[in-house]
Order: sequence, then C-alpha cells, then structure tokens
Amino acid sequence: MEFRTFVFYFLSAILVIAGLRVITSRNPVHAALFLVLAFFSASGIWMLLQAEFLAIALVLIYVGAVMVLFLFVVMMLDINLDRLREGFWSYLPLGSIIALLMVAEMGLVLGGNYLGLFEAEVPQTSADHSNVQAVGRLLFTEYVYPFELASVILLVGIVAAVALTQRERRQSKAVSPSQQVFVKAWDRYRVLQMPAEKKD
Amino acid sequence: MSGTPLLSLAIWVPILAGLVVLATGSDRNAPLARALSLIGAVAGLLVTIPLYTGFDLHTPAMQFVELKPWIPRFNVNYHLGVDGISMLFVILNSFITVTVILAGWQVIDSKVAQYNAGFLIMSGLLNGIFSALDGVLFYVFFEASLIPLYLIIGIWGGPNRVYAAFKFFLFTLFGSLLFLIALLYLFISSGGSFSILDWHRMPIGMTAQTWLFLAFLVAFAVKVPMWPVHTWLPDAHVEAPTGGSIVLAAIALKLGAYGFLRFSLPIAPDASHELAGLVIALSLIAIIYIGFVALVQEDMKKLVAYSSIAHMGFVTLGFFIFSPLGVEGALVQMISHGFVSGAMFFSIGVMYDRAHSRLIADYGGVVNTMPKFAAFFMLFAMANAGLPATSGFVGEFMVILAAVEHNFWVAFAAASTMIVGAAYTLWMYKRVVFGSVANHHVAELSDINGREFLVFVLFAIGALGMGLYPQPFTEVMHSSVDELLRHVALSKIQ
Amino acid sequence: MEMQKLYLLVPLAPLVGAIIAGLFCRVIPRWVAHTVTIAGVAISCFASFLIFRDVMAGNTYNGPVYQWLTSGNYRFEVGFLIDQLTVTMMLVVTFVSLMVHIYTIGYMQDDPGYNRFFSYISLFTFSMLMLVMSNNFMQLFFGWEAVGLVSYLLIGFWYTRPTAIFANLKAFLVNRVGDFGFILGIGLVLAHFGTLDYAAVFAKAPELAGTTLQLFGKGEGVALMTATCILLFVGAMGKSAQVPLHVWLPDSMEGPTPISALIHAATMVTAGIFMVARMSPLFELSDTALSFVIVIGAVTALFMGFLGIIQNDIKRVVAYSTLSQLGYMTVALGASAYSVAIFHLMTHAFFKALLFLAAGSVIIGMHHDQDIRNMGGLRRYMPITWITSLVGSLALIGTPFFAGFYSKDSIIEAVAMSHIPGAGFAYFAVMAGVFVTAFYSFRMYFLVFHGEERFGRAAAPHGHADHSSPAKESGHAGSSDGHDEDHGHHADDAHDAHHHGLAPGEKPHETPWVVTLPLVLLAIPSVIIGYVAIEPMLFGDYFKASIFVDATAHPVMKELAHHFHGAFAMAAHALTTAVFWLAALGVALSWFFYLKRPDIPAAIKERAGWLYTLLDNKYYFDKFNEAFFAGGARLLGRGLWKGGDAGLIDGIIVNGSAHFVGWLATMVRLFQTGHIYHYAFTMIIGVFVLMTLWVTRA
Amino acid sequence: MTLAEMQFQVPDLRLASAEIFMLLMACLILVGDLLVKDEKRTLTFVATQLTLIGAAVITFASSSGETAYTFSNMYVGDLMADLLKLLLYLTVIVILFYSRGYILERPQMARGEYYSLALFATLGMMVMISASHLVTVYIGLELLSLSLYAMVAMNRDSVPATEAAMKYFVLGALASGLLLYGMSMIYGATGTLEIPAIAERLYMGQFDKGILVFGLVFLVSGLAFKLGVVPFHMWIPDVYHGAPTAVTLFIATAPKLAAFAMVMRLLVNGLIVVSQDWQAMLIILSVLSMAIGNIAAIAQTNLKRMLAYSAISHMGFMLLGIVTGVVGGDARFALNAYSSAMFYVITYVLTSAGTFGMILLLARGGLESDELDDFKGLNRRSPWFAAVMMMMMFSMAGIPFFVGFFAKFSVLQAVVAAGHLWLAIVAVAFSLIGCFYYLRVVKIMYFDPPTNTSPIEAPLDMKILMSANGLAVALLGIFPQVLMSLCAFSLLRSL
Amino acid sequence: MLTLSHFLILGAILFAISVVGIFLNRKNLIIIMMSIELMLLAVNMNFIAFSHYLQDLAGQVFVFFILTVAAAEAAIGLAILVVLFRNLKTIHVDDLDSLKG
Repeated sequence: MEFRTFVFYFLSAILVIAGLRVITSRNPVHAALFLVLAFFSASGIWMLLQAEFLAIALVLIYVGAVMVLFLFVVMMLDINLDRLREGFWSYLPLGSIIALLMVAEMGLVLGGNYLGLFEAEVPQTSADHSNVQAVGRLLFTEYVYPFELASVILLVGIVAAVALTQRERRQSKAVSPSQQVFVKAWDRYRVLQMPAEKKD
Repeated sequence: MSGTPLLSLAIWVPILAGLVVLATGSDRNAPLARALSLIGAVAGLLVTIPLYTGFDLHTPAMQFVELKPWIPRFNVNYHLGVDGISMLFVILNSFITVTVILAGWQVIDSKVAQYNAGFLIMSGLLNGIFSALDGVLFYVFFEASLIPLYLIIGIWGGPNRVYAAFKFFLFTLFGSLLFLIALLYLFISSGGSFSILDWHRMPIGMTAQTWLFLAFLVAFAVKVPMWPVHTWLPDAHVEAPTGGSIVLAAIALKLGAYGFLRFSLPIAPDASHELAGLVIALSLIAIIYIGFVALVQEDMKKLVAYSSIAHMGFVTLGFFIFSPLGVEGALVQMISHGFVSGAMFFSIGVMYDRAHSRLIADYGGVVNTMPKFAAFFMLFAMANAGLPATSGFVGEFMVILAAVEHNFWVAFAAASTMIVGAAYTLWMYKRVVFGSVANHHVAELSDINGREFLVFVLFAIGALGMGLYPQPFTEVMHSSVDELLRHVALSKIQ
Repeated sequence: MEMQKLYLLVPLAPLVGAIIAGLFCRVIPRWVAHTVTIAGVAISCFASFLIFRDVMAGNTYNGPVYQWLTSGNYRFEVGFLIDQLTVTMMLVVTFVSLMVHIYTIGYMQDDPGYNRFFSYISLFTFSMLMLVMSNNFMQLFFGWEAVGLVSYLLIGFWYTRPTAIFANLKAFLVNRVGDFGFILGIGLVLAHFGTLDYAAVFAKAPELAGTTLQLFGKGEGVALMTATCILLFVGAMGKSAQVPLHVWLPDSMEGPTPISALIHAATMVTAGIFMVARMSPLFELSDTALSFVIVIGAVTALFMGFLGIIQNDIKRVVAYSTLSQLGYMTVALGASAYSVAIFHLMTHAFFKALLFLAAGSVIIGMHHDQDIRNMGGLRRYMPITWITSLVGSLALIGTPFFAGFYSKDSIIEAVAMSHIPGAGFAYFAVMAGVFVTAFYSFRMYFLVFHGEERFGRAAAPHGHADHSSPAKESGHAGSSDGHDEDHGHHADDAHDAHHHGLAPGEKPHETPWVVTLPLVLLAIPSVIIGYVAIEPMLFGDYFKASIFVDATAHPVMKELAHHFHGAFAMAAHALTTAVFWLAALGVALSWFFYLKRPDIPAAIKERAGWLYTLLDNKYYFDKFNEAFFAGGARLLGRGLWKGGDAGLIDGIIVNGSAHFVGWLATMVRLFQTGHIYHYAFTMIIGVFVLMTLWVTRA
Repeated sequence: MTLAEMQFQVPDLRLASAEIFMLLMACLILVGDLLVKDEKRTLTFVATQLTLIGAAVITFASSSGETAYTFSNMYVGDLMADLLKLLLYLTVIVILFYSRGYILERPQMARGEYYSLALFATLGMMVMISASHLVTVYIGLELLSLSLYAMVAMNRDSVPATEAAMKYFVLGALASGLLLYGMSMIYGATGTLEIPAIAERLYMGQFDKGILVFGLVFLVSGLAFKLGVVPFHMWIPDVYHGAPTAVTLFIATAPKLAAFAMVMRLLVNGLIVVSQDWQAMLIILSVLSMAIGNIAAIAQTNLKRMLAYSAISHMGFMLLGIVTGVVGGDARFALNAYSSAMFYVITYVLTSAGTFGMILLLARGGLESDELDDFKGLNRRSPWFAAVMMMMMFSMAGIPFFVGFFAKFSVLQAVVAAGHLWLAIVAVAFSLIGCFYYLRVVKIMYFDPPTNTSPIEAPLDMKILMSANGLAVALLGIFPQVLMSLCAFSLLRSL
Repeated sequence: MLTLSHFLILGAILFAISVVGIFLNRKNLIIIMMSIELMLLAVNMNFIAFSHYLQDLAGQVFVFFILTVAAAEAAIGLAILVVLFRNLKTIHVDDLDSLKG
C-alpha cells in the first residue's frame, strides 16, 4: 500500500469515526469537538487531492469560525443535558438499515463499473503549481458574479442574525425627581396583621 | 335580424343585468333590485324572441352564428349558433328566468340583489351552454353555471342545504371533469380544433369512440340525471329555494340531455349504437325504479324531484331509439318538463311560503283554503302525470310510440310510467289538496295573490299551449333532428 | 264546408260553456253557469241531430281540423270522422248529457260547487265528443284520457270526503292501467301501419293480417293483430270496467249522481265498447282477440251481476248492473256483433241514465240517504220517480217491447250463434245473467218503492253501516297518514256530511221538475228506442261502412238477420224463450224474497255465510289490489328508496366515498407529525425510493 | 484550460443591470433604514417599492428578447427570465402592499430589515431566474432561502413562527445538501458546471449515465423540495402555518416563480437529454402531490394550512406540464407543455397572492384570522371581499370563468397531447377531491352566519389592490389569451 | 492505488452518516445542525474529488462557495436556534411539534 493510500485510509477512518461520534454524542460539546476532528481529517484528505486552498480554508472557516460559533451557542444556551441523552438507540436499527442500504446503493453506483472513465491515476501536478493562486484567479475572474453574491449572502447572514437575536437594551434605571415627590408612604410599606402565637 | 348578435345578447344581457343588480342592490333598496332584475329578465326574454321568429325551418345548419377568436393559442373560438335542437331551450331558459324572478319577488327578503343576480347570471350562462358551438366555450359555460346554483342552494336553501349544495356541485363536477378530458382528447386528435361541428365530421376509431362515449355518458348522465348517479337531485331540490328548484328542474337537467345530442350521438355514432342498450336500460331503470321511489316520498319536493328523474328517463330513452319520433319526442319532453316541473316546484313553493313545510303529512284539504291554487296545481299535476292536452303528454306519447317501433318490451316498460307516474303525482295531490282541512296551518292558508297567479298563468300557457298544439315546437326541430339522425346513421370508423 | 263548421261546433259549444263556467266559477252567478253550459250542450245536441240527418243522407266526412304534430314521417292530426257510428254516439252523448245538465240544476242546487260542477260536466261532454268524433288514434287517446280526467274530477267532486277522493284516485289509476295497454296498442298500430289515421289503418289492415311479432323470444311469435287488438282492448277494459279492471266503477258512485248517470253509466264507460266497434276492421282479423273479448265480457256480465244482489246502496246496485250490462256489450263485441253492442250501448245509455237519475231523485227525496234498507213504499211520495224507475228496470231486465229487450235479446242470440272459442261459456253467462239482472233490479225496485216504509226511524241513519268494521270507518276524519286506502271500504257513506237522511217522522217528497223532466224524457226512449231502432241498426244498412264484419269468418249477424222477422215478431216470440222466463223468474223470486218473505234472504245470508262474505268482499278484488298492487308498490318503492337510493347509492357509494376520503385525510394528517426528524425521514425515504428505482434500472 | 489561458473578460453589466440595481438599493435601504426614526418606516417602504419599480423599469428597458450570456456564462438573460422577473417584481410589490398593515401591527416585524430581507430574497430569485451555471443557481437559491429563514423567524416572540423557521431551516439545509450532492454528481458525470455546457456534453454523449442519473435523483429531490412536492413537502404546511401571514404570503407566491425557473434551467435547459428519467421521477412526485395535497387539505381547519396543502397539490399539477414536454424523445410538444406549466405557475401565484392577501386583510389588531371559522359569514360583513375570495377559491378549484380553469385546462391539454390519458384522469380525479375544500371556504363565507360582525377595515390601497387582484383572476379567466401567448412566446424565444 | 471511487464512497458514507444524524436524532437541534455541516462536507468531498480527477478547478471554486454559504447558513441557523430557545426554553427536537397535522 503506498503512502497516499495509507494516509487516505487512516484519515478516512478518523473522519468516519468522528462523523459517527458527532451524531451519537449525547453532549453537544463533545459532538462539536468531534466535528472539529472530522474537519481536520477532511482537510487532510483534501490535501491528498491537492486542494490546498480549500483544505486550509476549511480549517480556518469551519474550525476557526463556525465551530466556535457552535460552541458559543452551546455554552450560551442553558441546555438541559440530561434530557438530551434520552433514547437515541431505540430508533437506531431502522435508521442504520436505511443508512446502510443507502450507502450500499451509493457504493454500487460510485464504486462499480461506472467509473472506468476516472479509473486512471491522475498525474500529480508539479510542485510549483499554486492551487491557491489558481482558485483565487478563478474567483475573481470567471466567478466574480457568484463571488459578489456570496458576499451578499454573508451580509444577509449578518443582517438576519442581528435582526433575530438583537434585543433592545432596557431603559437604565434613572431616577425621576418629579415622580419621587409624589411618593406616598403607603406606597412603600404596608402593615401586616400577624396573629399572635396560639397558645396550647 | 342578420346583423344583430342575438345569441350574444341572450347570454350577456342577463349577465350584465345581474352584475348591475349586484352593484346597485343592497338590502336597503330591495324593491329597486327586484325591479331591475325583472327588467333584466324580461329584456333577456325579449332578445330571444327573434330567434324563433327569424328561424329558418328548412335548414339543419346552425343559425344566428357568431364566430370570433377567443383564445387563439388553443384555437378556441367564441362560436355561437343555434339549430332546431337548441334554439327552443334558449327561449325556454329566458322564459323561466322571468318566472323565477317573479316567484322570488316577496319570498326572498334577505340579500335580494344577490339572489336575483344569481339567477340572471345563471340564465346567461345557461343560454351560453345551449348556444355554444365551441367545445371549450360549452364547457366553460357548463361548469360556470354550477357556481350560481351552488350559492343559491347554499345561501337561501333549507336546513340541510350545505350537504345538498356540496353534493350537487361535486357530483356534477365529477361528471364534467371526465368530459373535459374527452374534449381535450378530441382537440388533440382533431389536430387542434375545438369546434364541435368539426368534431361531428371527424372520423374516430371504435375504441376511441367507446371511451369518448363513456366519458360523455358520465358527464351527461350525472346532469340529466340518470340512475344511478341521480341521488344529488332530490337533495338539491329539497334544499333549494323555489327559484333554484325551478331552474334546476326546468333548465339545468336539460343540459345533460342536450349534451347527448350535441356530443355523444354525433361525435361517437358507432359507439352510440353499440351502447344504446346500456343507455336504454338505464333510462328504463330511471323510469320504473325512480317511479316507485317517488311513490313513497314524504316530502313533496323530493317526490317531484324523483318524478323529474323519471321524466328525464324518457328523454334519454327517446334519444337512443334513433328515430325522429323518439328524438323529437324527447326534445318535446324536455321543453314540457321545463314548464311542468317548474310549475310543480313553484306550486310547492307557494305552499311552503305559507306553511313552511314540504311534508305531505303536514297538509291535507288545501283546496278548502286555496281553491285557485288547487286548480292550478291540479293542472300541473295532471301535466306531470302526462295527461293529453297538457305538454306532459306529448313527449311521453311520442317516445312511447317510438319505443314500440324500436322494441315492444322497452315500450312496455316505459309505458308503465302511465300508471306509476299518475300514482305518485295524484296520490300526493290527493293527500295534500283534497280532503277536509287537516290542521290549523292549512286552515290559515291564504289563496294565491296576483303575482303568484301571474306566474301560474305563464306556466299554464306553456303547458297547455304545447299540449294542444305542439306543432310550432316540433316543426323547428325537424331539419336538425333529421340531419342529426342521418349523421348518426353513418359510421365514423374508417 | 258548412257541415265542417257544424262538426266543429259540436265539441266546441260545450267546451266554451265549460271554460266560461270553470274559469269564472267564483265570479258568475249560478244561473249564468247553468244557462251557459246547458246552452252549449243543447247547441251541440241540436247540431248532432242536424249532422245525423246529414249522415243519414249519406254524407260522411273524414278530414283534419289541424295538424297537431309532425315528426319524421308521421303526421298527427286532430280531425273528425263523421259516419253512422259516430253520429249515433254523438246523439247519445249529447242527449244524455243535456238531460243530465238539466237534472243537475235540481240535484245540485244546495251544493257550493254548483258552477264548478257544470263546468266539469260540460267539459266531459266536450271530451267525450272529441273521443267519438275522432278520426285517428291520437285524438281518440286524447278524448280517452280527457274523459278519464273529468271522471276523476267528478268522482272527487266532494273533495272533503275521504271515500270520494280515494275513489277518484282509484278510478284514475285503474283507468291508467287500461291506458297503459291502450297506448301500447296504439304504438303497435303506428309502428306497423305508419299512421294513426283510422281510414288508412283500416285500409291497410288486411295486408298485415299475417304479420307476426317476436315478442317472446324466438318462438312462433304473436300475430300483430292479436297483440294490437288485445292491447287496445285492455284500454277498453279499463274504461268500460271489465274484469279485472272493473274495481273502480262501484267506487265511482262517490261522485254526485248526475255524473254517475252521465259518465259511469251512459257514456264514458261505453267508450271502450265504442272503441272496439270502431276498431272492428282490426278485431275481425284476430279470432284470438275476439275470444279474449268474449270471455272477459262474459265473466263481467255474470259475476258483476251477482254482486248487485247484496248491495244496499241504491247507486251501487245500479253500478253493478252497469258493470254487468257492459259485460253484455263486450260479449256482443266478442261475438262480432258490433252493431248489437252499439245498439245495446244506446238503449242502455237511456235506461241506465234513467235509472241513475231516478236513483238520484230518490236520494234527493231521502235527503241523501242512499241505503235501500231505509226506504220502502216510496211510490206514494214520488210517483214520477216511481214510474220512471219501473220503466227503467223493465227495460233493464229485458221486458219485451222495451228498449233493453231488443238489444239484450239480440246479444244473447248473437252469442248463441257465435263460434268463437269461449262463446259457449259466454252463452251460459249471459243466460244466467238475465236471471240475476232481473233479481237484483227488482230487489232494489221493491225495496225502494214498495213494501213497508222504513225511513225516518230514530235509529237511522247511523246505526246500520252495513258491512264495515268500526276500524275501517275510523280513518274518516281526513287524516292523511298514508293509510287512506282503508277508506276504500266505501260502505260508510252514512258518516259523511252529505248524507243526512230523513229525520224521524219526516216524509220523502217528489223532486222538482228539473229533476223529473229528464226522467220522463229519458223514459220515453227507454221504452221505444229498441223497437224503433233495431231493424235499421242491426239488420238494415244503418252503419254502412262504419262497422266492418268479416261475414265469412264471423257470420253471426247474417244468421241473426236470418232469424229476424221484425221488431214486433221478435218481442212476441220472446214469450216463448227461456230468456223471458228466466227474467220473469228473477222478478218473481225477488218479489217473494223481499216483499213477501223478507226473512228468507236473511236466512240464506246466515246459511251461506262464505258465499255472502265472498260477494260482500267483491271476490276480494279490492283487497287483493290493495294488498298486492298498492301495498306492493309502496313496499317496493320504500325498499328501492331506503335500500337502493339511500342505502346503496347514497350511503355506501356517495357518502361512503366521501367518508373514505375524509378518513384518508385524517390518516394523511397523522403523517404530518410535526417532528423534524419524521419530515427529514420522509424526504430521505423519497430520495431512497427514487434512487432505488433508478439505480436498479440503470 | 490552464491558468495562463484564462483571461478576465469584463462582463456585460448591462444585462445584469437590474440585479445590480437591486443589490445596490437593498444595501442602501439597509443602511438608510438605520437613520430613519419613523416607527412606521414609511420611507423604507416607499423606497423598497420604488426599488422594485425601478428594477422593473430596468428589466423592461434592457430586455432585448434575445438570449445573451454574461459573467462568463454564469448569467443568462432571455425573454423567459425577463417575463418572470417582471412578474416577480409585481408580485413582491403586491406582497409588500398587502403586508404593510399586518407588519405595522407587529413591532418586531415593522423594521427596515423586513424590507431589506425581502429585497435580498427578491435578488436571490432574480439570480435563480437568470442562472446558467450551477454555482449561480446554488448561490441564488441560498440567498433566497436564507432571507426567507430569517423572515419567518422575524416575529421573534411567536412560538409557532420560530418553530416554523427552525423546521424550514433544517429541512431547507437538508434539501440544499441533496441538491448539492446531485450537482456534484452531475459535475462529475459531465465535467462542467455550466448549464449550456452540460446540455452540450449530454447531447454529445460525453457523460457517464450511471453517475448522471444518480445525481439526477438528488437534483430532482432538491428541486422537489423547493417546489414543495411530495414527499419533500413536509415543511410546507408547518411553515405556511407557523410563519407570520405576511411572510407566508411571500413564501407562497414569489418563490414559486423562481422554482419554476430553476426547474426550467436545470432540467430543461441542462438535462433535457435525460428527460425520460426526470420526467418519470416527476410523474411519481406529481401524482403523489396531487393525492396527498388534496386529501390532507380536506381535514384542515386552518386556512393557511389548508392553502399549504393546496399549494402542494397545485405544484403537483404544474409538474404535469413539465413532465409532458418530451414524449418518447420527441420534443414537438415541449413549448406547449412548458408554457402551460408557466401559465399555471403565474396564475397560481396571482391567485395565491390574493388568497393570502385576504387573510391579511381580515387580520386585525394584531390578531390573526387564519382559521377557517374567521371567514364565517364574510358575505354579510363585506359582500365584495367575499366575492373576491370566492373568485380566488373557484379559480384555485379550476372552475371557469376564473383563470385557474385555464391553467388547469392548458396543463391538461399538454398531458393529453402527450398521450398520458391516465395521468389526466388521475389529475382531474384529485381536482375533484380538491374542489371540496375550496367549496368549503365558500360555504363558510356565504352559508354560515358571521360570528364577528365588525366591518372590514383595511387601508384603501390594500382594498384597491385586493379588488384588482380579484378582477385580474376573473378577467384573465375570460381573456386568458394574452398571458398564455406571452408565456408561449417567451419560452419560444428562450428555449 | 487511490481511485475516484475511494473518495466518492467516503463522501457517500459521510452523507449517509449525516442523513442518519438528522433523522435519527430526536433530541438535540444542535446536533442536527452539525449533521448538516457534515453533509456539506460530504458534498465538498465529492466536488474536490471530481475536481481533482477531472483536473478542473471549477469544482473547487464551488466548494469555496459552499463553505461561504454554509458559514452564513450556520449563523442564521444558530440565530434561529437562539430565538427558539428564548421562546421555548428548550432545543429538544421533540418539543417542536406545535405545528402538525
């Protein structure tokens, strides 16, 4: 087994296991961390595919930003973890059967004879080839239209997030002297009639 | 007359009148709404008169034709025209509208404008059906006419009106949707024509004809209605206000029968011959089965509704005998039924307005308090039972005679209506009208007023006039019916 | 041209009268109503007489008035055929009608429906005239039904009486059963002859004599003529009240007496006889049909006579006698002696109208008590009625020289000479009928006019409703609970408001001249018309071509003529025949039973209880019809309604599918659980299924 | 293609000028709104409407009727796009008018963000309509979706709204995952992301059938989600129901136009060669949609929810037009079929806007009136609006003389022309079932006595617009020719 | 030797895991969101693999956009989650069933 293959299997194994743990963890924090692990593995695999820019972007964007956001939210929300741990396994048989069948079918298509076209090993590009440069060039030339639109999407994301979660600040508790003067004593205290202790 | 678009006027005058009534009338000025409606209805009737007077007896071709493109995208045209088969129905419908407006004059006191507008609009739509020569135009009018009646039954109807209105609407729609597919099929197979007259000429294979025929059959059988898709009718009649029942019985039922002549027979002649037995069997079931069912009804309207079904059984029977006598008899029966059943429902409405019951058991001895009414009611009951000199006789007579020619036993079964029809009508009449005053409700009845008298007279003129001298009614049909039968006799299979 | 206007005048004059009296019945005074209608009928009668003279002069007419309808190759016209047969009927109809109109002035004078009544009887006259004057089957049918309608209206004239409105419905429906056959017969005529015009049909009939119809599968087929004639005769059975469609006629006595005389004795019921005579060219072509006719007639003649014996209602006795006499006429038709039938029809019209009107006179005198057991000895109080009744009865039983004798005796002889299958039985029946007729006629006569005066007793009239169980009478209060048919046991007349009866001590009195004048006028022809008319009508060429007899196949008339030696000789000869002595025996026996020894009938009634019950129930025809046809129809109707319409079609198919869709909707809703994971799962399943379908396909 | 060969071509910005204008204005309004202190945001509202009108003017003015590409073939401008965009602006303008009263009563929604998001969503749809590249399709779709997610949740304190937003979000994300997966497979099978290039390679036979069809399954699933057809419909009832009615109105109308465009771009423009496969898939989905949509709607008591199911069934019906374009490899009827589907979508949007508008019209004082019972006796309260609503209902039920009939008619004729008679029969059978619940609305308005007799109060502009909407449904029902031929003509020039 | 299939099947497995994560997880909305991220990762894996084997950078650019959009999507998703939590005081998936039927 050549080195690339080994690395692929190694990373794939981590990726799959991490993926499984993401969906099976009972604690969302753990899940998030496993997801981070999965992203790292995927990033490695993408390296194998010579997509260096995306591999780095994945780590930066996802691990650095998105997953932090996830963790923030998890921490912020006062989630009742105990309830979250209830029954997952009861639905597992059905779910896993469907999943396995799907994987089997997809594997049949993707791994079967259909891929003769792509069977051959792709020649590795030369070392001086810069994936980042190439992608960047594409982005700013051919893909300038979606690129601009992607920025709008991010803008929408911001606007939406702000619009949904921002709350008006409460009024500060300033004292109004004009109202203070009107305060009456019986607004501030009341007399309670306490019955005397009963004597036996 | 040639320049005036008479048929368009017949369609749009009532509809526009209806819209005007709708726009002007609120319950505050109900008299205005009534007056406008009557003017609209009478105007609608007047514009149809030249259809008869200017009618050319000697041609089977469509007359008063109007042809303008409507939806060129699908080659749909605003194509109107009448022949001897349809012309009378346009006039009948316009006539019935007048009576309906009169019939609801005082009785309807809430939402008067909407009520009258509903009938006026429906009148226009129904005229559209009878004069449409384009498949889509026909269908559009055919279905649109459901809406006013649905509302009329539902808003002004009896206690169970919602059920009845829904049943009416969905039943009829059920039939017409298959009809729509048949129309589309014809459109495609005729290479893009919706002209009914083109379809008449188009060769069609036997299988296709059979399917087309069955699709038409479902659509029209529901509308006629034929057994076993008739059960909407009694419910609709019972719940509908008087005017609704009149239009339903007098005109709406005719649409189905008319459809047989306009679509089933000429478009699928071979299938019509092949499946005539089926239709005749269903017609006979309608005549006999329904006759017995009518016999035991406790509700007068239901009884008359069932009797309508039986009478319409004669119509479908007459058509599928394929003889001039049968077809013309059936047409006469249709027109006659327009007068007679309309009058019957009006009679029941007159009683209902006073005593608020339609149950036979709640009456008895009405003649004592309402002698004039009883006389008219007798006339129409007799017409309903097919007594000579009334219009009810003519059609039945012709169809039975034609049926004897066709097959003796068919006629035998059909003629049983002579007995059963008389039995249910007169038994009802006896229990309701004759006898001594049954209860204080009957004792408090007041005889018909001038308006009701007028309506009765209008109906009576129709029923008696046609009974005594049907020739003016039938002579306009001859060319068209002969042409139709000649056409039906030719095979379309190539 | 002039004559054609006259023809038109005959039916239209009564029609105009009817319309005036009818439309304005609430406005015009009584004298206008009766003047107008009587004038109409009188004009009609007079015109008929003029036409009669014209026809006698040999001017027959056959032509259309207007084209009623054309369709395909068929033309239906309204037109007149004026020939000897027609004009005879016209005379009879208009004359009797005129008498009845006059009589009605007196009979109905207390009735609130006076104007309406005149309108109806004039309308009837119009209808009947249309019937007899018709030159085609369509118009015949029109008149046929129109007289039925008027009969319906008149039987139910007193519409508050439950029995009356039951009877009129029954009459109409039973007639409709006949019409059912009749219209099918007309249909066969049209289908095979291609026209409904009498002349054309009769001309073509011999050609089609051999035609057969495949009515019952692939068998030998039925001769067209047989089928047509029997079907037409079914119509006649309804109208002329032949067994088993006779059941309406006794009940029709619920109507006012003038119409019993006019419609249910003299004219309408004879329409069937007239029709068969008119159709003689067809009937002559089918021996089977003639046999059928003769047997039905014989059964009616004999068995309906029996029923007359036990009736106690004065009108019902006359009604049963009418039935029996109609049977005689029918028998004559069956024996191909059409002219004899018409002859009897004519004589019968006079004397039976007379008897009815006399009965009506008695009823007036008795203050609308109709039970003959409450009468007796009336001859002293009502002399004119008495005499005329006697004349009528004598005519009825066939006393020589009276009108009825000639016609009836001719019938009996004709039957004796007929060789049609069934003629033997018919001969026996008509012979026995002679005795029976004499017996019940004079039973009534004696009970009414002779013997002890039984009227005005304290117990009368309520205590003796003859044979109705109390339960049957109870439904009388006009409740319309669907069981009105129980009132069909029409004997509880005593309960009705119109039946006052005489108060104790009150005496009957003779009726006014408007009543008695028609009696007298009718009594005259009842005596002499037979003597006068027998020769020309039966043996002369009076009817000429209007009645057709196939003399070779059915030589009855020829043989009759052979034996006929003049009217006087015939009457004189009668004294030596069995017929006469049978009648005499009947009269004697009734004298003995009802005047001499009234205890004997009671004893017989006791002994032969079963027979009495059988007769009392009129052979159970009514009960059978009520239970089987009426009850069966309602049961069937209810079954089809509740089971078929409401249960199967509406319940299971229509509402069932609606409920099914509704149920499906609630089921489908359950899938929309609200849980994201189910939604996602559904989507995934969707993908999965599509994927499976397409991956396996690839 | 190597890097060296790549030359940056300055795109033809005029083609996309409407999009650019929209983007600029949306940002401007977003910023400008911060400066507006007006509680009613009248200025923002007016600016938004002017933007839309401006975009309409630009689109109309720049429409050449020719098919042209720009932005390296990522953007396509053709007549279909122009027509759909114009209708889109019109729809959004109407939506905003209808919604105005509603959101003014809900302070959390009455903010500039609502208008900005609406504009961004509109932009997203415009991008989708003009997309000729899988990336553009995806970006446009996400721009639309993200805006909608946010709009659904805008009424922050409403539990149903947030629940609906969450469901919409999760399922929407899943659906875009499916769509992307499908796109990746199509990319793999054909080696390109440009839609015209995909079509070309398929035509040349340069593709891997297995992978393509495999991807097609996912692609169709993603599209089906957007259209809301069974079994990818589950979000529709909940989102329609839970979202604020003003947003429901938005979701139920404009995106249908975009979804139709997306279907046309992806399946017809791109994958017509494998039409047999996707047509068969869509037939299944279509029949299921008509069945489930119509049947489930019967049991609903909430009008919005009922209309949601009705939307499912309508989209199923619309698909019938899409699936009959190519018959056995013969594309003769394609124009006819697709233009019928387009006509169907447009009329559906028109009717649907009116229907939800009516719910908004009746919503008063911060209360919803989306239960069927809220419409009780509407005829007594306002005959005219009851009549308008009735027209909408009959139009949806496909009863003439309302435009819905001709929509159904044109689709059915396409189905019959394609020879799928059984499909036509199934379609009409379910229409019949569907008719029941539309009739029920009419019944409630006309036959039942009102429980609330207060007269209808609504801004005049809304009343006028509502009436116009109703009249449009009726008039287009009488004179459908113009719109029909417009659809056909635009497709003729675009395909 | 590494073929395209290796990567595609890896993508398929990831896709399946994420799908299972969405519909099997009946408790935690956050994990559903994470599953969505995982699904996008699977898609990205496909694109990159194809891109590599086709020697076409378009796939990689697409992935770039997916990543961008996913970030914005995550932001909105989490915002909705926060709003939801404020309303319901839970992110339990089972509790989101007020809209049904």
